[in-house]
Amino acid sequence: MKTESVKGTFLKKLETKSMFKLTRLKEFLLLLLHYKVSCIGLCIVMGIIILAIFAPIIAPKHYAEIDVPNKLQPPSLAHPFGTDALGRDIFSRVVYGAQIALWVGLLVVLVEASIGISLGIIAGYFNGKIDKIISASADIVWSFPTVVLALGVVMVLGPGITQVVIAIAVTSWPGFTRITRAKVQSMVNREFVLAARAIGESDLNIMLRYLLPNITSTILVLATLTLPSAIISTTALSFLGFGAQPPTPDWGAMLSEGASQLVIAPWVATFPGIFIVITALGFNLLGDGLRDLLDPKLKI
Amino acid sequence: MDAPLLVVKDLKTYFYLSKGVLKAVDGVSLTINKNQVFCLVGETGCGKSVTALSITRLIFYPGKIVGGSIIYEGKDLLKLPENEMRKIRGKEIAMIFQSPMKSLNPVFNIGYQISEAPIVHFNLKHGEAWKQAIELIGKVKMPDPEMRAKSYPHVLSGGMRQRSMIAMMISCEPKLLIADEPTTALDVTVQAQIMDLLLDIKRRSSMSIMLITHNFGLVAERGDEVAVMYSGKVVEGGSVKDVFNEPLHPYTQGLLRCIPVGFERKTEIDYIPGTLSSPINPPVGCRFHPRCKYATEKCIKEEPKLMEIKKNHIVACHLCGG
Amino acid sequence: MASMVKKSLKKLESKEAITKIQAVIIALIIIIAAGIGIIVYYFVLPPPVEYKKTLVIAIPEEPEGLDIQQVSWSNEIHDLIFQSFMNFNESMGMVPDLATNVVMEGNNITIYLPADAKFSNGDPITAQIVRDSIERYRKLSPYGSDYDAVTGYEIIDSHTLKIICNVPPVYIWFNDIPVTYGDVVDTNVSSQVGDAAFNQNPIGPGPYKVKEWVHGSYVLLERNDFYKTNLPFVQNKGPNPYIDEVMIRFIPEDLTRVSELEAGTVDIVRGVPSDAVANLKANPDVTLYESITPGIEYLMINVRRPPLDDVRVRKALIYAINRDEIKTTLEDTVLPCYSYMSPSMLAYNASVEEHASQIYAYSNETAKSLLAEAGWVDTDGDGIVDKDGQPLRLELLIPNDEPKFKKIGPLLQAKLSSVGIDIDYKEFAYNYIRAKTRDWDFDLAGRFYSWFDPAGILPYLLHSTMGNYTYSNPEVDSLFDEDRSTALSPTERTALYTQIQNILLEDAPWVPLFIDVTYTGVRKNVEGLLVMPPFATLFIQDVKVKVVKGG
Amino acid sequence: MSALLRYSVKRVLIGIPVILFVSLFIFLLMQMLPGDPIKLIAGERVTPERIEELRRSWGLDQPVYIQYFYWLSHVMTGDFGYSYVTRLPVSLLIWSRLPYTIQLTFTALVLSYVFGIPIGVVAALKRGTAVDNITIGVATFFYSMPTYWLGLILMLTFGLYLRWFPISGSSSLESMVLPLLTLTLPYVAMSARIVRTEMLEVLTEDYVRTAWAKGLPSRRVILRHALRNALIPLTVMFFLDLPWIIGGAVIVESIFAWPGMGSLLYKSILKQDYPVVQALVLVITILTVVCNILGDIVSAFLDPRIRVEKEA
Repeated sequence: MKTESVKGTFLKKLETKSMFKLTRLKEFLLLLLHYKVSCIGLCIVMGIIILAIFAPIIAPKHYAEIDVPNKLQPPSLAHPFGTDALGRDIFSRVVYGAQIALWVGLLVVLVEASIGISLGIIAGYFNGKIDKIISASADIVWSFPTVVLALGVVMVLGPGITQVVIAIAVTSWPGFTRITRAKVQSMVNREFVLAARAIGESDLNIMLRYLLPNITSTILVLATLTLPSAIISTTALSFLGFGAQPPTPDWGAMLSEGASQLVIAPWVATFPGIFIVITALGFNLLGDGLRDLLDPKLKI
Repeated sequence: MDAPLLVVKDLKTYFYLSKGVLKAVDGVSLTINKNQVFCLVGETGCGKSVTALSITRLIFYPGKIVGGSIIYEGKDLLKLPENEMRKIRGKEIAMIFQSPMKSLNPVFNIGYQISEAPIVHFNLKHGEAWKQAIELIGKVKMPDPEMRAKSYPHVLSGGMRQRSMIAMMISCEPKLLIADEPTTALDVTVQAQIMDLLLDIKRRSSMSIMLITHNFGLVAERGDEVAVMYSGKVVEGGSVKDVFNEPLHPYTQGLLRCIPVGFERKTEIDYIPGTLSSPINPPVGCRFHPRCKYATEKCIKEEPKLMEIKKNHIVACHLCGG
Repeated sequence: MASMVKKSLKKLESKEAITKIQAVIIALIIIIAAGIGIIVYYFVLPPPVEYKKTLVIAIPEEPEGLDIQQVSWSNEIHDLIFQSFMNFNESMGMVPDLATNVVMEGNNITIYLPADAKFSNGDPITAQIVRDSIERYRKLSPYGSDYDAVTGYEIIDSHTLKIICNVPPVYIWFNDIPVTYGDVVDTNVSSQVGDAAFNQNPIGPGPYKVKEWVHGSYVLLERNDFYKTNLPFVQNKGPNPYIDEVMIRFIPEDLTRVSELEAGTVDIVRGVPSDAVANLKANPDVTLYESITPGIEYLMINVRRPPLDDVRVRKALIYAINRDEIKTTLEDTVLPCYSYMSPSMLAYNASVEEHASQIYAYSNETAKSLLAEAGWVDTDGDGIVDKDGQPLRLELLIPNDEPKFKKIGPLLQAKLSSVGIDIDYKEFAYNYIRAKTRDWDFDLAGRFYSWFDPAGILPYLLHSTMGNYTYSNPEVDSLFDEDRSTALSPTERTALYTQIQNILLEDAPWVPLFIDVTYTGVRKNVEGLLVMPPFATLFIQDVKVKVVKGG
Repeated sequence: MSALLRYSVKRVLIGIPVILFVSLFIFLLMQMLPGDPIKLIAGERVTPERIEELRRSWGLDQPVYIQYFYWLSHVMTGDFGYSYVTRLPVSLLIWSRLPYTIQLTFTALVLSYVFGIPIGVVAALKRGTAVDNITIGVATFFYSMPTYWLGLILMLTFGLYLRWFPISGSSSLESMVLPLLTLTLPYVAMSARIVRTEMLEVLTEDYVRTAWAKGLPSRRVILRHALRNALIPLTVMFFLDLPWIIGGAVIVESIFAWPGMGSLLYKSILKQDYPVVQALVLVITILTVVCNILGDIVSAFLDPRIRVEKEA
């Protein structure tokens, strides 16, 4: 008999939980759609994700297929975006580039967030010396021009995508730290934290189960808003020649290759440039929408 | 009785939110006479504060005043252009708010904030305005006005801040002072001092006060006229004596019963069942009917009108009006 | 007013001096005459010619310093501040420039200076100063070892210096006398102001002297009125009256530099990128000067690191590269190259290139068969050859600050992968790759050299002791030593380097790729400019820049 | 004010170890870079012996810590040593480029706030209307535009085709217009977005409603009451972003051939020119510490609540 009731309650709990989550999701989408601007952002982001996932299918050619005889062809039916100096099809390279851009963007944000947030929570929770050290180092790293510091890191670790991810994450984690620290500081002396301390929760426990869940909405907004700048920084590094190694179709590298042909073959650089801007714009608009929805007071 | 100071007729103020249109104030009518303490009571969220803010036209995005009229000295305030309204706001009709902690600008000292209104309305020189501010600080019984004028809001206590708010708002001798729950955030002893102060100022400068509160004790003690609001509408109004002695509207009766009186030993405190209906899609007919014991078919279908049953005692309920 | 006119007309009529028709004809003649005058003045007669006072040259990179004895690479600025004893004419023959004559006999070189030779600050150029300058060069310059063979000096008279060496100074004759690095500097000034200050404002005998150096932006040079030259191919032997100042601007971005030329805000542009060549050729306002670089661009192989120590594998690499595809990719702005020297070098033998291009013609099959012969076969069908279980994986280093190399990088990778080699592609700055090759820490590295005298460059790359790279072959070493120590005639030198190249073709230490052709863009209104081999040096002694209205 | 003085002195004292630590860190990072400067710089026609000679003459064969203390002791006397690449005194290189960095990047930062604040305020006031959506939409567009792409486009259209402004170089004032535009546009967009959020938050505060209730004219309420409070976090942000001016414009400086410090830092790292990199890093660190203190002092000056906290 006991198993029956336990199952029953479990089912009931599951049902209410999913029902509750469902309505929240429905409400969330409804609200998001209300904000027309962020809705455009959502569509763009969805488009880029689909492009990235189905790249092998959408792209007519493999991104590294060299065909020197018909190099620098203007956009035509065979090559919707034309071909570059080595005769590679720019449309396929841009489509595969979406994979690189999203993948790198996501990785950078993940690494950045994990460093930044953990330091932010620690700094916010333990005031005093630890906070001073973390904030001081955050300010120093923040004031460094990302490109230059990233360059130093890339030179030590060598060029390549993973090195670029580390380079950018190492140089721009203070963005997360500063905001998380402010949020945590505002929450630390709120009643529910004091109560948790009162019943003897360990510091780690408080940080993970009390503080972290309360800033997830901020983190989500922060992540969506830092992803575009991560993408732009990776493409900037590739533009300087330190990012993705050929033949990987990184938008920044394509842009820098096409830059010198901007007069004779503008399409080589224009299409990757357009896609960088659209992707960044999409994430920014979506991020703005999320911020107005989840955490209007967030200043980024 | 000479002409009323302010007459509000069928005032409607809606908030256009993403979830839908919130009808905070849906057809409120009331009249305030000179040199009178007019009380506006009701549960939180019934639209009392929005009514007050509508009178001084301090409704911002996403709210909007959509209908009705506010006649003040023969002029309809809702029709006035902004710069005309600005001359009235603060000079003729002033307002103080509930949270003294946040209502003062943290970056200016008290003296400056008090002297600002006279400078703008009577274009006094700074020196004069500063002297007048110090005088006012004394008038609201704050010790050592000279030093207080230079201090900043965050160093003052709640009571002191509310006093500086009052000093600020009476600096231009307004004809009507709207006090939106002035004492709710303060503890009891300070509450009494603030109310004495307000009434003392009213008596000396023949100013009338519109007191917004959910504290019936205050209304009984200090109020002349009272109006009871429920879910954006006035359901009963009249002199405090009449309404408190013979409450006509079931909601008012319920409210009065909730007040624990004297030493009567009661096993259980009365309460009105149910909660305030959602203002976005209010029930048809009388809005109180879901919680009203005497609700009849008519109450559910038809919305009752405000009628003057007795002299200077109006009510909006089918039971009374028949 | 009307009455007056009527009255005068009546008077005219009464006088019948001239009939109405005659008056009209006279008026017409006057108008036509005036019209012709205007047309002639404005259109037919050449407008009074005005000349710009400042010549603006745009170059890609800022020099390390201005003192030729402290830099590791020289550019246009050093050519204008300093003046070498001798110089090269069209056909690479040596002609006198600062010196009236320089003679090499036995183990010494004698430099004859003109009596009135002066530095740009008026100090006389004497034999003592030339000696002190050479000693300073040996101490400061990275190339100080050029003068290792010098044992002593003899000052014959105030304007004649004999340099005594322990070996026929062939090396100095080719690599210092006719080259900016060997130029004389005013050692009196350098010892007074110190090397760092001298590096910013050096004193030399050249046609222009330093007026201002805005770091990162430009160097402004002003005319040196003491300048005098004995160059035969230059009309104006003294200072150029038309050009008072020369501004040399540093514009790193190719597109910006070419746009400045097209916009006319810059008169001469160096380092025109391959993409812009076609465009500029079609541009009516610009002429393009081509010049073949005295050197080749190649992949250096680490011959000491297996599997590259097997000559068959190295040869397979050479066969795998399609040099015609490289040429088309780079818009025909390069020459395919199969051997180890460039046509614009001394002791060049065209037949070696001819022979090499036949035996090493592009053929994917030969490359694969050579790999198979060396034991590299694709057993597991993953497209990569392997040998006793190990895949053939090579690291390819490509310089990302050499535009042409960076462009064909992926092409090389594709070609090498097509024969079954797994290429680990990495891009670095050129200096950094060169440092890695010096440490022998590489497999294949994109490299290039640029020097007109083979004796002045190839030993540093291929000689086992003089160079510090992986290749070493005693026979090649002895041939290099022979050239450095004996005064060979031009034909003997050519034969010697032909023999060296034949050995190299067999040993295959490098994969020769292409010979770079550099382009210099010059506005049409710049007249009298000379661009001389081997480094496309600019001679502006006779230059005049016409001011073009609305240009 | 003496309290503020005491406070800033305390902050400076904390700053010094930070500066030392960062300079040591960068020094070690430089040492970790593979390859060494001599081999990098020495040209083609150099024998191995010559390379050793040069290394000795530049004192590079000394152990690392001696090199660091040697460098540190010189820095104290203001001598930043000599660049490996150009053999010129590093202080000269920095001083000659400082005016151009101030002229371009500093102005860009100031302009971005000068334009960003009004745009942000207007967007906040007209929240929800077309004006708000358009301004913030355009701002987000420029915020999403990578600087190098924007630079190339501006250079081609206004420099080459329309010839309104000089394409590159630093000779005249007009030549500053295009690089300034490339730097300022994305930055104005960013500050406008932040000002808008700041203002939205302040406009909902109760003391702004009090100001309205006092019948003050809207201009006075918005500028004197609302904006005055919104400025506090903005000034702190301005000072935190100030050190960015040193190396922030690396790409713009290379596209427009502008002799700023960004391109010097970028080139020096590429060429592993340790003395220049260390000197610039030191300048950036000192500027950061100073700007942090300035930021605190100015925010204390603006906001009495913080001033009291500092005095306590």
